[in-house]
Amino acid sequence: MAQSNRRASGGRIDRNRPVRFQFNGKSYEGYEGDTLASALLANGVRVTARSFKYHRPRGIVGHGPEEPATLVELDGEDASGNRPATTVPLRDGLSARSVNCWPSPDFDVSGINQLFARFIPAGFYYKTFKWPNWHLFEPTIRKAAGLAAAPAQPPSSGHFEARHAHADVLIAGAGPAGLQAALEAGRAGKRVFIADEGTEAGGSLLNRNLTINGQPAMDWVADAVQELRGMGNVTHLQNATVWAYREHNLLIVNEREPEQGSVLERSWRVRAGEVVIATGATERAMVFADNDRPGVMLASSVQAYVNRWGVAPGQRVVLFTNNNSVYAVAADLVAAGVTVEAILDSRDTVPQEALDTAQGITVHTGTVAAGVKGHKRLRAVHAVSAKSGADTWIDCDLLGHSGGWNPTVHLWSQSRSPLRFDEDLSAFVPDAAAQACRAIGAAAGDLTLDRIVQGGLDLPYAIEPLWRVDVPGQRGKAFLDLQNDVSVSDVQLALREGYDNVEHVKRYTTGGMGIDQGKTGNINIIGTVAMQKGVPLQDVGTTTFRSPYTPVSFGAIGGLREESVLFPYRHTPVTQWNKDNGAVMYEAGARWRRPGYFPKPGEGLQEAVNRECLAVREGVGVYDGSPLGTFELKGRDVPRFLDFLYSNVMSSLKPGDGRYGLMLSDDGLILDDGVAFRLDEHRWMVSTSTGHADAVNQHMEKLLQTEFPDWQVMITTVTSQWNNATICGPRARDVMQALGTDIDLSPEAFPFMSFRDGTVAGIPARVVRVSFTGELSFEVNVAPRHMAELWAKVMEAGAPFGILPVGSESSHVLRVEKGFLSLGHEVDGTVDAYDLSMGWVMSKKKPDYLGKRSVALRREGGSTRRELVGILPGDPNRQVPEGAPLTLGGRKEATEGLVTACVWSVVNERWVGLALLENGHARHGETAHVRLKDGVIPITIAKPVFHDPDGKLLRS
Amino acid sequence: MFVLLRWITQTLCERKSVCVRVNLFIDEFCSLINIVTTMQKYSLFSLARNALSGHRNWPLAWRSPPLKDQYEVVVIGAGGHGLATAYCLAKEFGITDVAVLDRGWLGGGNIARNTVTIRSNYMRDESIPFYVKSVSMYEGLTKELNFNMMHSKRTMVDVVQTWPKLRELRRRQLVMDIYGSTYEQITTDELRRRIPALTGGGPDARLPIICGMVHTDAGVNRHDAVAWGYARAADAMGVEIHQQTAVQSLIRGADGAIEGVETNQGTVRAKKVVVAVSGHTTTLTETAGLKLPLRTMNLTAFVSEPVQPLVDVIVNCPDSGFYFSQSDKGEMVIGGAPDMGQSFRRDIKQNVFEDTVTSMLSLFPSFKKLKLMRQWGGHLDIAHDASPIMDQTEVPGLFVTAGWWGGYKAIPAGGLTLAHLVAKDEPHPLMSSFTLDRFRHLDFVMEAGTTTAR
Amino acid sequence: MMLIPCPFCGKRNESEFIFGGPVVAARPDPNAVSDAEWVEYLTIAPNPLGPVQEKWWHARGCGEWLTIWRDTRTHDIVEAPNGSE
Amino acid sequence: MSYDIQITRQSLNALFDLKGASAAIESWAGNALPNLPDQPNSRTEKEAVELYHIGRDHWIARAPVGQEEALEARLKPNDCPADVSIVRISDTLTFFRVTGSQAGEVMAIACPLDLHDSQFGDDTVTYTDLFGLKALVMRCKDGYELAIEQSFGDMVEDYLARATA
Repeated sequence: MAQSNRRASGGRIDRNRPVRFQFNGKSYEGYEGDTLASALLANGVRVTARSFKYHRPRGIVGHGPEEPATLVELDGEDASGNRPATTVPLRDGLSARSVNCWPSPDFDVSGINQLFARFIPAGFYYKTFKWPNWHLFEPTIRKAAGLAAAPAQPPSSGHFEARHAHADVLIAGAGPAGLQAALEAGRAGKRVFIADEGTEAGGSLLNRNLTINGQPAMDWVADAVQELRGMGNVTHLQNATVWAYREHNLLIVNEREPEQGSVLERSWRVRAGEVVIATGATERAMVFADNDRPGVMLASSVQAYVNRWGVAPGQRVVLFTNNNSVYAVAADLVAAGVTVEAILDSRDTVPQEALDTAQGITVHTGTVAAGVKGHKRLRAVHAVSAKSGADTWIDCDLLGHSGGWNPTVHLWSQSRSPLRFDEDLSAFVPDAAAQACRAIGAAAGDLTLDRIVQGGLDLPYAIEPLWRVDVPGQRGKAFLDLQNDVSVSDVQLALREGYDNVEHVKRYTTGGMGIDQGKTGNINIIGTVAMQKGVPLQDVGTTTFRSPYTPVSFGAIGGLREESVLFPYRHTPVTQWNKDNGAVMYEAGARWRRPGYFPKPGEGLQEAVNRECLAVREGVGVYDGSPLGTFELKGRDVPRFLDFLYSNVMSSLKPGDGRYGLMLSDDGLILDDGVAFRLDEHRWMVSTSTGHADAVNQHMEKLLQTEFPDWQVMITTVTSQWNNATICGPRARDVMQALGTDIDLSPEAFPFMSFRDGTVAGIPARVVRVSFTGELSFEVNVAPRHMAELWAKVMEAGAPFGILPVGSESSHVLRVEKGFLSLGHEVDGTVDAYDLSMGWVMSKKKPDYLGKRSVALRREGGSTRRELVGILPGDPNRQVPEGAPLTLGGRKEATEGLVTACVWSVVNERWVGLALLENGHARHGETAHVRLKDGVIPITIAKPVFHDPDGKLLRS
Repeated sequence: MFVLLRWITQTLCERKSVCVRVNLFIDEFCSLINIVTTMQKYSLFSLARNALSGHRNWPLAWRSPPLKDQYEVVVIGAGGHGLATAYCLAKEFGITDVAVLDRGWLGGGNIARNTVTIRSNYMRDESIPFYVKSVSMYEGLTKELNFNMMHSKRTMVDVVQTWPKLRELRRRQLVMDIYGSTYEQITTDELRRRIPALTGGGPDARLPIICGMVHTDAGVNRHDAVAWGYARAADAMGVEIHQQTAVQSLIRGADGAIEGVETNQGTVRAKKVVVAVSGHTTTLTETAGLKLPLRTMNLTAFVSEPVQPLVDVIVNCPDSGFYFSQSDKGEMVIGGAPDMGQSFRRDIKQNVFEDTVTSMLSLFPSFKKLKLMRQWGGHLDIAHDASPIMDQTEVPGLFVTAGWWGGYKAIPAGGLTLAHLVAKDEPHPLMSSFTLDRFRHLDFVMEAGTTTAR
Repeated sequence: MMLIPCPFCGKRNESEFIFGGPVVAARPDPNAVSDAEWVEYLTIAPNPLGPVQEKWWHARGCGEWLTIWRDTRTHDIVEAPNGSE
Repeated sequence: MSYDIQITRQSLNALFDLKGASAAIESWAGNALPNLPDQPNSRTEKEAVELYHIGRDHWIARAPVGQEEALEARLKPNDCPADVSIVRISDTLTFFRVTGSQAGEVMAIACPLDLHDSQFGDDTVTYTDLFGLKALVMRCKDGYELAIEQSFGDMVEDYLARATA
C-alpha cells in the first residue's frame, strides 16, 4: 500500500508534489522534499541492502551522510555508485538499486555467506588462499568486493567548474551555531562564506521540535537565512560540503547542482582569514548482538524521519540509550502518535529532567538491549537488567538506539588541530587550534540548543558511556562497523593476535575504512580496544581523519581543464599554415607543438623525411624556429655574467658577433646549449633551446637576484617578440636575394656567426647566420605581426629553388649527419663536454665558471667515461634502434654504451648513427656490438660526423 | 640445537670452500626449523580448526618482550625495509639477537601509505638487476613467510603520449631485455582493448595516445600483509620488535664508532645500528654528527570509492603524470607527482592533487562521476642524484638505507642486501653502486626519467 | 596551497611561485676549497624537522626571488629562528 | 553562454619594457612617460600612454599601436644608458577584455587573486596566475582586462570559452 508509513500531516515535504521513483525495479511514490531513504521508509520498505561480507539483510540506519548500511547505485543521467540512500534527494524518475546483492536485497544469493561466517573472521584472507597461489582466488574475491559498478560514461551534458573564493570568515555548517556565527560576522561587515551539506539550512533543528524564545526554532532559521540573503558581504550555499581543510586556511567546498545553467557541480577553493567549524555532532550506535537488523535505527534518525519527513519508520518503538537525547526523541514520537513501548537506559539513575520529558513512558534503568528477534524485520528486543540479569523480550517493530554523541571533528582534525577526550561527554572534542580556526556549537561539545542560541530550549545532555553490551551467553554478532561487517569478535581476534594498536585493528579488521569512514562506529572500536586493554580512550587515540569528509566526484575536483586544454599549449603565426599543409604535429618542449614532417598523400615518414633532407642538402629548406628561447640582456656586468654562465668565454665578443656555448649546472651537468650575440656595448641577445627556455630564465634570474645582486644585468624575455624563418641549404642565399634585402649577404660582409639588422622582403628583420643543419643558413627574425607574411613570401620566393618546409624529424637527421649535439639524445645527465669531444668549450683561461670545478673533480675520479662516437652498422641497410645497448662482444651483460641516434643519411645513402661508448674516442675504426633481445648487430665505430667534416658549407 | 649446529660448522670451517656451502646449508636448515617450531602455520585447515573453537586459540603474530639493554644489531624503523632487514639477518645470516625499534606501530611508516606498485622497468645497469631480484622475491614471499600477501602479478601498462617519452621507454626496454625483465610495445588499439575505460587521449586530445608499453613482471600486493608477514616471521626466529620505542639519538663511542641508541625506554647498546626510517633519516643521523645528501619530500596518493572490477592492470601515464591500479576491494589507488619543497607534513597539495585528477579525467573521462574516498601522503627522502643510498656510514657500525622513493618495490631485495652489508661489512653486489662513495667524485647514478609510478 | 609573502606584491597564492630549493651555504671559491668541502657544498642541504630557509621565485608574478622560513612539519611560514639572520 | 559576459580579444598594443632604477628611467625617458607609479602594482596615465609598475625596478609602458614608432623615437631603446633597459615588446602580449555583470565570477575561475574592491582597486595592475600562466590583470570599464604571452592567445581564448560554456 502506497506510503503506508507516511503520517497524515507534518514534515518539510510538499505533499502537493508527488514524485515517482524506482527502487530495485519496483516503482514507488514519494514527495518533493523526501530523500530516497525517507521515501523508502514511507513505503514500508524494510530490507534495503545487503552487507559487504556476510550479505546480511540491512535496512536504513541513519538519515544523513553517516548512513553505514544502505548504499545505492543511481541509474540514468545521474548515474553514480555507492550513494547513501539518506543523501539522495528524491526526484521524479529517479532509479536506484541496492549495491552488493543479487538478485535483490530481499532474496540475495550470497546470503549463503552467513552460514560460513565463522570461517571468515577478520584477516582470514591473510591466512589462506595461499595454495596453490592467490591468482586462483583473486578474480572471485575481486568480484565479490567493489560494491557498485563504476559509471560507464561521463555525464552526457553539462560540465564541472572550479573557482577561487576569498573570505574573512568561512563557516562550515548552517545549523543553529553556524547561522548564529554568520549573522554576527555578517553584521560586523566581514566577508562571510557559509556552506552547509544539507539541502536546507537548520542542521539538527530540521529534525527536532525545539523552540527559540517560544517560537518554533525553524522560524528563527528562516529569519536568519532571510537576513543573510540580504547581506551583500555574505555568500550562503546549501547542498555544498566543506570536504577538505588544507594548509594556510584553504578549504575546499563541493557545491552540488548550483544555480548556474550547465554547471553540474562546482568546486570552491576558499581562502579564509578565519575558519569557524560548526559541523554539529553525529550520533553513535549502540553495540549489541544483531544490532544490524532491519528496524534497528539511530534514535535521532527515527526522530528525523518523524519530524522532518512525516514518516513513522515503525508503529511500536523501543528506545535504547546511555544518554539523555533519546528522551526528547520519545517525546516527539509520542506527539506524533507513535507508540513507545519502552526506553531501555543502561544508566542506573536517569536525570529527572530527562524522565520528565518522557512522561508516561516505561523506562527500564540499568537495562540494556542484549539482542533482537527478527531477521528481515524486527520483531522483539531482548531487554536484560545489567545488575540482576533479569530479562524480558519486548515486542516491537523498531528499535531506536543512541550510544551518545560525537562532535563532528573531521575538519578540525584535518586542520591538524589536536583532539582531547572529554570524560563528561565521553567523546573526542577539539583541543587547541593549529590554524586560524575555532569550533562552535555541537562540534565544540555544546550539544544542546540552549548552549548555542540565546532563548533556545533544550534538554540538558548527560551520558554514562557504554562502549558495548556484553551479556554472557548472548549469541549473535555485535557490529562495530556495519558497512564493512566488522564485529566485536573481529576486534577481539585482532587484539588476541597482537594487532593491538588502533591503526592495526583498523587495518586488520577494515573497521572504519568504508565509504562512511566509520562515522557512527569508530568510537566504539576505540572503546572496545580500550576496554580490552584496560586503558583510557585517550591513550588508544583516534585513527587519522583524512579528507574528504564525504566522497566527492573527481569531475568536481578536476573542474574545467580536460581534453584539449589539459596542458597549456602555444602557437606561432605559422602553426596554422603547418596544419593546413599536412604537417604531422609533435609535442615539442615548453608546450609548443611543432611539425614533425610534411608527408605528401600516401607518403610514409621515411620518404617524407628523405625528401625534406635532400632539399636542404642539395637545394633549400625552411623551418619555423620561433620557439627558440630568446632573451635580451642589458647592463655593464653582462659580459662577466655570461662568462660565469657559459663554460666558454663570451666577454670577448665584438658587437655584431655571436658564439655557441654550453651552460652547465654547478655540479657539472649540461643544462643547455645556445648562442650568445653582442648587440652593442651593453646589449646582448641570448638564445636557448626551446625546451629549456623557462629553466634558463629561472637559472639566470636566480643567480642575479640571489648570488650577484650588485651586478648590473637586466633580462627581458623576447621569445615572442621575435619569430624566425630559418632558410637553409646551398640555395639559401639565392632565396634571400629573391626575397630582396638591403643586407650585403656575401660571406665576407656577413660571415658565419654574425647578425645584421635590415629589411627582408620589405619587412624589418634581424638576420642571423647560425646553422643547426650544417648548411648555409639565414635565420630571418621578424616581429610576429609580420611572420605569416614573411613565411608566405619565403615559400613564394623559394618555389623556383624547390624550397620545402622542414619538420623536426628532418632536423634530427640533418644534425646527426653533422654530429651536432641534441640535449634530449646525447645528454642524459652523465656526459660532459669532453665526452662529446667539445673540450674546446671548457675554458681553461677562466679561473671559475659554473660547473668547472665539478667536471674536473668528476674526471679526477677516474671513472670510465662514455664518449660520443659515430657508428656505421655493418650492414648499411640495417637500422639500429635508438637507445639500443652496446655490450662487450654483444654478450648479455652490463652495457658499455648505447646508441643515441640512428638515421638514414641521404648524403651517404646508408644508416649512420651516434653512440655513447666507454672510451669511445680511442676506439674509432674498431667494431662494437649492439645487443638486442634476439641478436647482435656489429657496428663500426667512427668519428661522429658524416657530412662536410671541415664545416666549409655552413661558413660558405 | 641451533647453537650446537653453528658451533659444529665453526669448528668444521678450516677448509673455507666447504665451509661456505655447509654454513649456508646449516643456516637454511636452522632457520627452517625455527619457523616451523615457533610459528603457527596459517592454512585453510588451521583456519577451519580455529573456527570451531571460535578463533579463541590464535597465537600472537609477534611477541612484545621486555626491551633488553643490549643487542647484536639494532634496527631503527619497523617499516618494510627495517623488518625485511631484520628477517634476513636472522634467516640468511643467523643473526637473531636483533631488536627492531619503532617510535610508533610496526608497519606504520611509508609501507602503511603507498600504492603497492611492484615493478622492475628501470633504465640503468646499476638498477635493473636489483629490482628484477626484488620482484622475484616478492613473488615467493607469500609462501616463504606463510602469510598471504595477495601478490597479484597483473602487469603494468604505460600509456605513451609523447615521442621523447617513447624513446626513453624504448631505451629502457632494450636494456631490460639484457636482464630478462619484460617490456613490450603495443598499439593504441591493443592498449584500449586491454584497458576499456581508457577512452580519452583520442586524435583531438591535447596529448593523443601514441602507443602502450607492457611490463608483465609488474604487480601489486597487500602492503600491511608485507609488514605483518615479515614481522611475524622475524619474531618467530628470535628477532624482537619493540613498538612505541622512539629512538631519540644515536650514541657514539670514544673511537667514534656507534655504540647504541638513546630511546624513550632507556639506552640500548649495539655495535651495529641500522637506520631504516624513510623521511626521517637525517633527523636521526644528525644526532651522530653525520651529514647526508638527503632531502625529505611528501608524496601523496588517493583512492576512489570501491567499485566493481574495471581495470585489471596497473595503468601508468608518465606523460600525464599519474598512475593507478584497482585494489581487490575495488578502490582505484591513484598516485601522482611529489610536492615541491621539503615537507614532513603528510598532506596533499591541492594544486598538485587537482593536476593529477585532471590528467586522469582527460584519459579516463568516465571517472568524472567516480568519487574520491580518501587521500594521504608519505615522507620519503630523496638523495642528491635521486638514487637510493645503502651503506655503512663514516660512523663505523652505523648503516643507512635511504633515498628510496618507491622503496616499496625494493623491500625484499633491500632487506636482503642490507642484511648482507650489516652481516659481512661489505656491500651486496646488487647494491654496490649505491654506496655513499659515489658522491666523493660526483659519480651520480641518474635513473633519468623513471616512470611516474614510484 | 600556501600563501607566500612576496616583498613586492604581498601575500600571493603558491601557484604563482616556483620552488627554488633550500638556502644552502654560500658558494665557496672553488679554487680554495678541498674536494670534500666542494662536494658538501653541492650535495648537502639542511633538512630540518622544523623551520627551513628556502628560496621561491615569483615566476607568475613580479619575478622576484624571495626567501622565507617555513616549518616543514606544518608548512606555516614562520619568523627566522634565533641565531639566523 | 551561461554567464552574462563578453570576451573580446584585442589587437596589437604598443608596449615597451622598462627596467632600471626609477631615477635613471625618469632622467632618460621621463618626459616621454607619465609620472612613474610609486606604489607596487599600480598604474599611471598621460596622453593615452599608460605606465604599469609591475615589479621591482620594472615598468611596462603601453600606448595605442599607432603611437609605437613615436614612442620608440622618444624612448630610444638602442641608445639608452647602461643602467636602463628599454625593449620593445609590443608583440609579446595579447590582451583580452572580460566584461559584463558576471565578469568577476569568470575571473574567479581563471585566477586565484582576490579581486574584491577592497583588495584590487581601479589603479591596480599586477601579474598573477591565470589558467596556470603568467598574466597581467587589471580593471577596465565593466570588467577586467588581462594580458598573456602572445603564443598562448589561442589557448586562453579556448579556456575562456569553456569557462563560460
